[in-house]
Amino acid sequence: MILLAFILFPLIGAFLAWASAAVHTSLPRWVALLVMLAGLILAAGIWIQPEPASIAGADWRYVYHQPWMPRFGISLSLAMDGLSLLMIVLTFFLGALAVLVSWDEIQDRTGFYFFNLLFVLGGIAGVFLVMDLFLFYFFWEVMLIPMYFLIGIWGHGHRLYAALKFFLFTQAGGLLMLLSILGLYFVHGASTGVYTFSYAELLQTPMAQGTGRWLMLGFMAAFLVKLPAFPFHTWLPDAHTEAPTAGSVILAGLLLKTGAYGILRFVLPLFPEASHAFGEWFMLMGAIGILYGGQLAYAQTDFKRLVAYTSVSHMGFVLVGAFAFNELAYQGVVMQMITHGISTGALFMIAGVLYERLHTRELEKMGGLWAALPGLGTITMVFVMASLGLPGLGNFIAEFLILAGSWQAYPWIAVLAAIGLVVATVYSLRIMQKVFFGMTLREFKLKDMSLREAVMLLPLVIAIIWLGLFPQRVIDTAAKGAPSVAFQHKDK
Amino acid sequence: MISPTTAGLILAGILFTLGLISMLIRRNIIFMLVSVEIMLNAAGLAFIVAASKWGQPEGQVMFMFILAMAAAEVSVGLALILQLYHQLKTLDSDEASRMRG
Amino acid sequence: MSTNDLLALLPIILLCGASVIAMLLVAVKRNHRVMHAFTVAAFIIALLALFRQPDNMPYLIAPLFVVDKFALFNTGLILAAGLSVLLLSYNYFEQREERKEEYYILLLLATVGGLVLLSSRHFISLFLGLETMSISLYGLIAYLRTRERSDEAGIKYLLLAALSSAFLLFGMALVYAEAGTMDFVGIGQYLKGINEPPVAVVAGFGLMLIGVGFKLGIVPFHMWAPDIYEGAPLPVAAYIATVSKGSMLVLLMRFYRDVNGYDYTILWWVFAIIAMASMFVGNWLALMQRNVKRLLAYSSISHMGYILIAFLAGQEAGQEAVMFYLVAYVITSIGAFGVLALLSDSINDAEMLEDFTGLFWRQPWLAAIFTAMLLSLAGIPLTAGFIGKFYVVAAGVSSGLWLLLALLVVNSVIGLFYYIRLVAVMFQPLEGVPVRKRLPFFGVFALSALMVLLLWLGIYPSVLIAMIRDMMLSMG
Amino acid sequence: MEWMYLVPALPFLGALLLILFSGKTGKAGVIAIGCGSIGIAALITIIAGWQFLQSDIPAYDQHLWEWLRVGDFSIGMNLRLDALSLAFTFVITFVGCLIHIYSTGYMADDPDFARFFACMNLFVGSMLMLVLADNLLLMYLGWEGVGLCSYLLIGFWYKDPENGAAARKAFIVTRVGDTAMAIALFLLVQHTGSLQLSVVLERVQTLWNTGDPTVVWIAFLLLGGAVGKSAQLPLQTWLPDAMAGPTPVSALIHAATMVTAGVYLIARTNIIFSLAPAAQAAVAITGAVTLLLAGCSAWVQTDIKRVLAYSTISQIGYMFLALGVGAWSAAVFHFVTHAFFKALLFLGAGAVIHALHHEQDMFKMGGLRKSLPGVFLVFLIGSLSLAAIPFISSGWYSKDQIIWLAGVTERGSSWYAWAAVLGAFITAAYTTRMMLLVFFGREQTHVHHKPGPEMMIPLYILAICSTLAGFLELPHTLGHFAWLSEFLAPVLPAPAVLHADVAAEWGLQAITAGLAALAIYLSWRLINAPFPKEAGAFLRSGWGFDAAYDVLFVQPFVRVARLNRKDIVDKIYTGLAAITRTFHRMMSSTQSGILRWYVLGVVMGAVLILSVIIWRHSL
Repeated sequence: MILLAFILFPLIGAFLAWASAAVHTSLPRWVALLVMLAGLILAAGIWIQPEPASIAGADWRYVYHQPWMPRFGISLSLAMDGLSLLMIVLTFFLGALAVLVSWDEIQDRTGFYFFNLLFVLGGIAGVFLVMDLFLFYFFWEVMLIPMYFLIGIWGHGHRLYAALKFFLFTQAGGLLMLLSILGLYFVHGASTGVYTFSYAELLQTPMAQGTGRWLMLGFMAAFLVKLPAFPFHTWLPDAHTEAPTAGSVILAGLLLKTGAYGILRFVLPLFPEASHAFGEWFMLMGAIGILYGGQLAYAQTDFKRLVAYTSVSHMGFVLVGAFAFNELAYQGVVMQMITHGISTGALFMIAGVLYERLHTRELEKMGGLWAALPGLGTITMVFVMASLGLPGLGNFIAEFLILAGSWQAYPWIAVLAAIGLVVATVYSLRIMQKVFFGMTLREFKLKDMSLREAVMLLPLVIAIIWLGLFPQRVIDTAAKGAPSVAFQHKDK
Repeated sequence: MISPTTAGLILAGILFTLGLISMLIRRNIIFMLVSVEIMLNAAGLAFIVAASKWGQPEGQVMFMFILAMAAAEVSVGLALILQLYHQLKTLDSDEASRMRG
Repeated sequence: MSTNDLLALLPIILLCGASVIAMLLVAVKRNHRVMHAFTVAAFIIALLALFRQPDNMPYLIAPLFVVDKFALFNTGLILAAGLSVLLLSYNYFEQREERKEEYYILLLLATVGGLVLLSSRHFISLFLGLETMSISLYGLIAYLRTRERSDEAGIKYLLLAALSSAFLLFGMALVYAEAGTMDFVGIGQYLKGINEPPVAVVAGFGLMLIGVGFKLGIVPFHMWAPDIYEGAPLPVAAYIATVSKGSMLVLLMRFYRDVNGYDYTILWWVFAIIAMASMFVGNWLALMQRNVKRLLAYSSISHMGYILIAFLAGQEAGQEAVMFYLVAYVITSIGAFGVLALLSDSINDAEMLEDFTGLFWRQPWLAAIFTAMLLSLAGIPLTAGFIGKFYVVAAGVSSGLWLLLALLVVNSVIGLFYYIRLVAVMFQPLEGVPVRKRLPFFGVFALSALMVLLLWLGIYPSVLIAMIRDMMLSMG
Repeated sequence: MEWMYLVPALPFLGALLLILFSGKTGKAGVIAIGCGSIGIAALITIIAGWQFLQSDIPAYDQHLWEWLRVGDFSIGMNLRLDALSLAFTFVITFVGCLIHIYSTGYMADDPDFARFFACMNLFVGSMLMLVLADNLLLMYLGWEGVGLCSYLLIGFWYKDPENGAAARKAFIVTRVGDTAMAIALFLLVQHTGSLQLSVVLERVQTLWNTGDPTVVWIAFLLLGGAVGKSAQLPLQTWLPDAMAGPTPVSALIHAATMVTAGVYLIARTNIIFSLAPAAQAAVAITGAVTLLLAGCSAWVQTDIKRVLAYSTISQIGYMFLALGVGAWSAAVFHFVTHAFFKALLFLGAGAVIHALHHEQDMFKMGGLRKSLPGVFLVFLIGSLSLAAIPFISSGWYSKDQIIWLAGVTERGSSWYAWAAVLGAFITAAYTTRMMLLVFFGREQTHVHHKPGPEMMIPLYILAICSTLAGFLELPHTLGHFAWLSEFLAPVLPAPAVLHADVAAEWGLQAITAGLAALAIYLSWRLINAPFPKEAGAFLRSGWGFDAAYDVLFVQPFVRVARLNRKDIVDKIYTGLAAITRTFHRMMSSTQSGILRWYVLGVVMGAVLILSVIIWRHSL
């Protein structure tokens, strides 16, 4: 029941927010903020309290089950383990911040805006909780429409193009996944006689090698697009760049994570054989993504676009780690999902803050801002360092674990990925240089961070440092949710 | 030596094809209407032939219906053509192509 | 004819009677409101009549009709569709034509034709139903005499429909010549009797397919669709898109099952090719289309393609999928056309993309409904269209039509493009203060009902699914 | 000793406070926090060191908290105080403290006073983490941390893009080395399943026997990290540019402490290197070559700080040479003395530059021995050490030990020794040149204000230290006294000397001294002698490494970036879209609206279907 709350809070809140706009235009944001905080407190509460005895053999902390479409064996079944718990916490944490981000940025049609914002978050929460493949696809698609509106209505210049591109890419991947889900459904039904979409049931589906591989590729199609992995990443720069700040934060911080989550939760456990078979190729794909994304990030002159490409590069690590099949890498991936969410989200917020002051995202038009904005500069420095993987910050833990793990699987790929660290240094430092250091083009008279901006940025700073110095809490939580297959060292 | 049924069907087929061709080559709407009628009657003929083969009444019944339907069609059609002529001042079907793309 | 026979055919008989009375009403006094009310009443009564049915299903009325759950369900569907079209029509015609009354008579007659098709099991009844519907459609399409596009559409439809029915008839004749019987089951038995069907029969089927395909508006018999949709009054367009296509599809299913057409790989392939062609051609044509009416026409072509995939999947899953998709499609199409109808003013219809700019900020509720309809057409969750597409894909996967499904995926992505583009237009911020125009109660009510239905089916389809299943199982 | 965690903690705390209250606290507050934290840290170090010397434990471990544990792989936030780390910690805190005090004068009129001290504290903290870490991952943390601070401080005057470029160069070049080091860590994790130094070093011996390829790889990769940080070939290019930072920074980071991190790393992991002869030889050769090349470059510089920078590279080359021949403690010894006299030289140079209003070109100086006698005195002491003048300079004791051991240890060779001797000659030469140009000859730029006490006192202290530090170790020729090596013995094994021959050592020392004297004489005579231009330019540019790297790595990357700014991959998708649109155009042309055309469509369909059916049927 408590799990249902995580999905219903945002959804109901969405309608409340919309309705409340009729009363007063500034009411929706309060509604949204309250909803998000409530969810955050609930999630944090679950996290803090000691782990309950695992339910039904598996390591589920909570489960909820309710039949929905018996004809297809579809049921509204939710479950939460360490992994999903972490993701839920992240969702509501970033969600609350996203609301704060939009506080002043969004002035028109606030009601509908926050409706969409909360709806996306509800969909994401659903994706992280559902244990029924049909339902998973359902939420997977539900996220898209409101996200489309967020980008398409409140975005910048080429918003329609970006939103459409985002939508088409994800939809294409999603439909392929749908084919695979159904394929799995019928394969399972044919072999066992039980037609169901239940994750637990489908786990032990006996299937021919070829079938398994094709189905796995279908799933991967969706997740690779969402991740996004090279060469399916081209929707991301446009979407991230054109979206309003909150949109970028949610895209980078949460939507991309659904792809990673999908790989960990579904692809690896459902198709161990296929995952092992293709593992090396996906890792290679990830490594290429790391380098390619880095190169493009360096080439950009638009702040948000640059950060967008860094996401491509960072999510490459996820792909590398997910298919390394050992606990180090797995923990690294979980860590990367969280830390990337925080650090990139923060960078987008910073971009937003700068945009509110300078009304440009062009790096060439910035420079020498440190004199004007030392506070913001310091915070930016923290996250720039995080994105280049400076020890002591969360991202380092993630990248170290992933690389150490993947080294044991395929050293040469790990080396490629490690080169990514150098590239990361190159483009990350470029941000600092272009924005805060160097010549001041015109003497900016800007006020440093306002209280609201400090309130939305400092938690992120604290979080990233906390993750860098005390990651153990997260690692312990995630350990239970780890798919056992993720630990099988491949016998070479 | 082909059976009378087959022969009849072939005749119907020829009629049908003639109607079809004339419908393709005629631009005057009225003539197109006429050629459709020919095709319908060809179909009717085919029914008659079939019915006579089996010695059943259904074929003839069907033919009746076809005639009735053809009549109705012609009446409605002519009315419409009249309307169209008022607007286009021509019966050239190719002129009636204001909706495209 | 026994009372049971009459009971079984009650809906048809009622509508026939209604049409006669309607003529008399017109003769007595022209009054749009009365006329409308009367027709609505007639439809409602016909719907109610569905519940007074003989118990021994399927009920055979030799040789022309059979009334079974399948027929009943679709009768209900068609009547409901007709009813909602009616509700949308009143305002539309009120502000246009001076002689509105005959419209209702024609609508009644067309519906009668459709109902006949649904329960016909014989070439003759098939032909009768088809022609009754077509001929009244000529009138309906060309109803707005003052608009030249209207009668251009009418004449086009007339000639092409006649052409197609000529093909259909010739095909029937060929089959009859070989089989010696005109009722479906008989033909089926005849085909069972002989191991290899003679070329004439298969060719006959092929020719009949042309007639059917024309009504369904599938490639390559689709070309009329956009022009007719554009030229016809909006309610009529909705009617063609749903009632005529729906009844024809039902007939096709019944016929195909009775003659167990799934045994003929040739026909299967013909249908498969047609399905692929319809999907692609429909979507490609719609891609950059700026006229919403035409866009909907093209999209309906591609949707027929999707339905055909389910149809080809065969088995019970396939049949169920077709039925469910049909229901979803009917709701969605009427909804979409309905929105257009409500937005149209007395001079011209709201059909160009520009007419929808910033609609969401002018008419939020209408825009929301239209968005829901479009998303349903695109197959996005929370709408019936999603479940429908899911059902189709499921059917396809279960019988392993991977190629067709792959194409379906490609096409739904293409389709998404133009649906979303339309949505985007509606949400464009518009400059200046929006001018709100009053909306007729009935229309809004009907549309809202449709949307509720759409969402309900999208979120909790189990009821409908169960119904369809039970119906299909009863057919065996 | 239980307060040990405060040693790194205090500087971090100071840095944190300075960042949080940047600008709120006045200059006095900044000084109090900045110097205070370091000072206390230094005190604690001395106390801890004293206790450590009293107790006879080999090492004192302090467990703070568990950093991360995945499965059976676990890393703790643990500090380890042993002889080696104590030596480094002492130097870092002590010299660091002095330099902080000096900076209060040097940076007095800089608007970003607070930021400067924040970064300096951050640096000291990270450096202490580096040396106190008991596991390689924590060391890596410090390792990267100092890199960050070096970046921040080189680019401290951010307004000038030049400085920014230099800072980025420093960070990126060292990052290349760090990546190699990281890979070494992965290898260790894979094979030893741990990164805790004690565990690793102990397992390494059981895992591999000498010369095993894996361990050689590890050693080489570690070396990669070391050369990056310590600015040895081939990654030395960043250090000269790093002089863009304020002079105290150069003194602390780029002379005394950070750049010797590589030395520390190799000394720490000496067991691994002694298992990998090839790698150790590489270390020695790197050192030898570097000290020669850098020496030559130093010889022709015009900027006083660049002279010192190149000389630093060259001196660290000596340390590497020592490590390479297994003379671990000798390397550390040279590190200590070098820390003192090079810091002294830099600060002295800083005083000069400060006095001459940020003039760094030596040819614009001259005759300063009268105007700045104090500075001249300390600078002279420093130079004597650098030039390794026998008996009276600490530099001589440490460097001579290296030269001697380079020849006689089992891993050593006479080539190394001769290279070192030659290096000594060059060193003496460029030191003298620098002295002459700066302090002798006629005055060219007027001194506009003399350094205050807060700058001079640290100089004096350092001067004393850089004289006395030499007596920690006396060569065999002077009644062999080896306090430092014995102190370090538990961590660093004594060099395996093959043929200890006092006579030979005398001879070598004589030669070295003679060459030094000769160098001084020559440079004094030839100070104004013309020098071949191209050669000069070539050497001045550091043997053209920068140009080479620019062509090999930088340009290609930048070119690719410029070419592929708009993500070519995207072309695939836009292409697909274009194709679809073409189909749309083709299709919509069929919808001509002409009736007969539609009829034709139907007919075509009919023909198609029929022909298909009949064809298939006839088969």
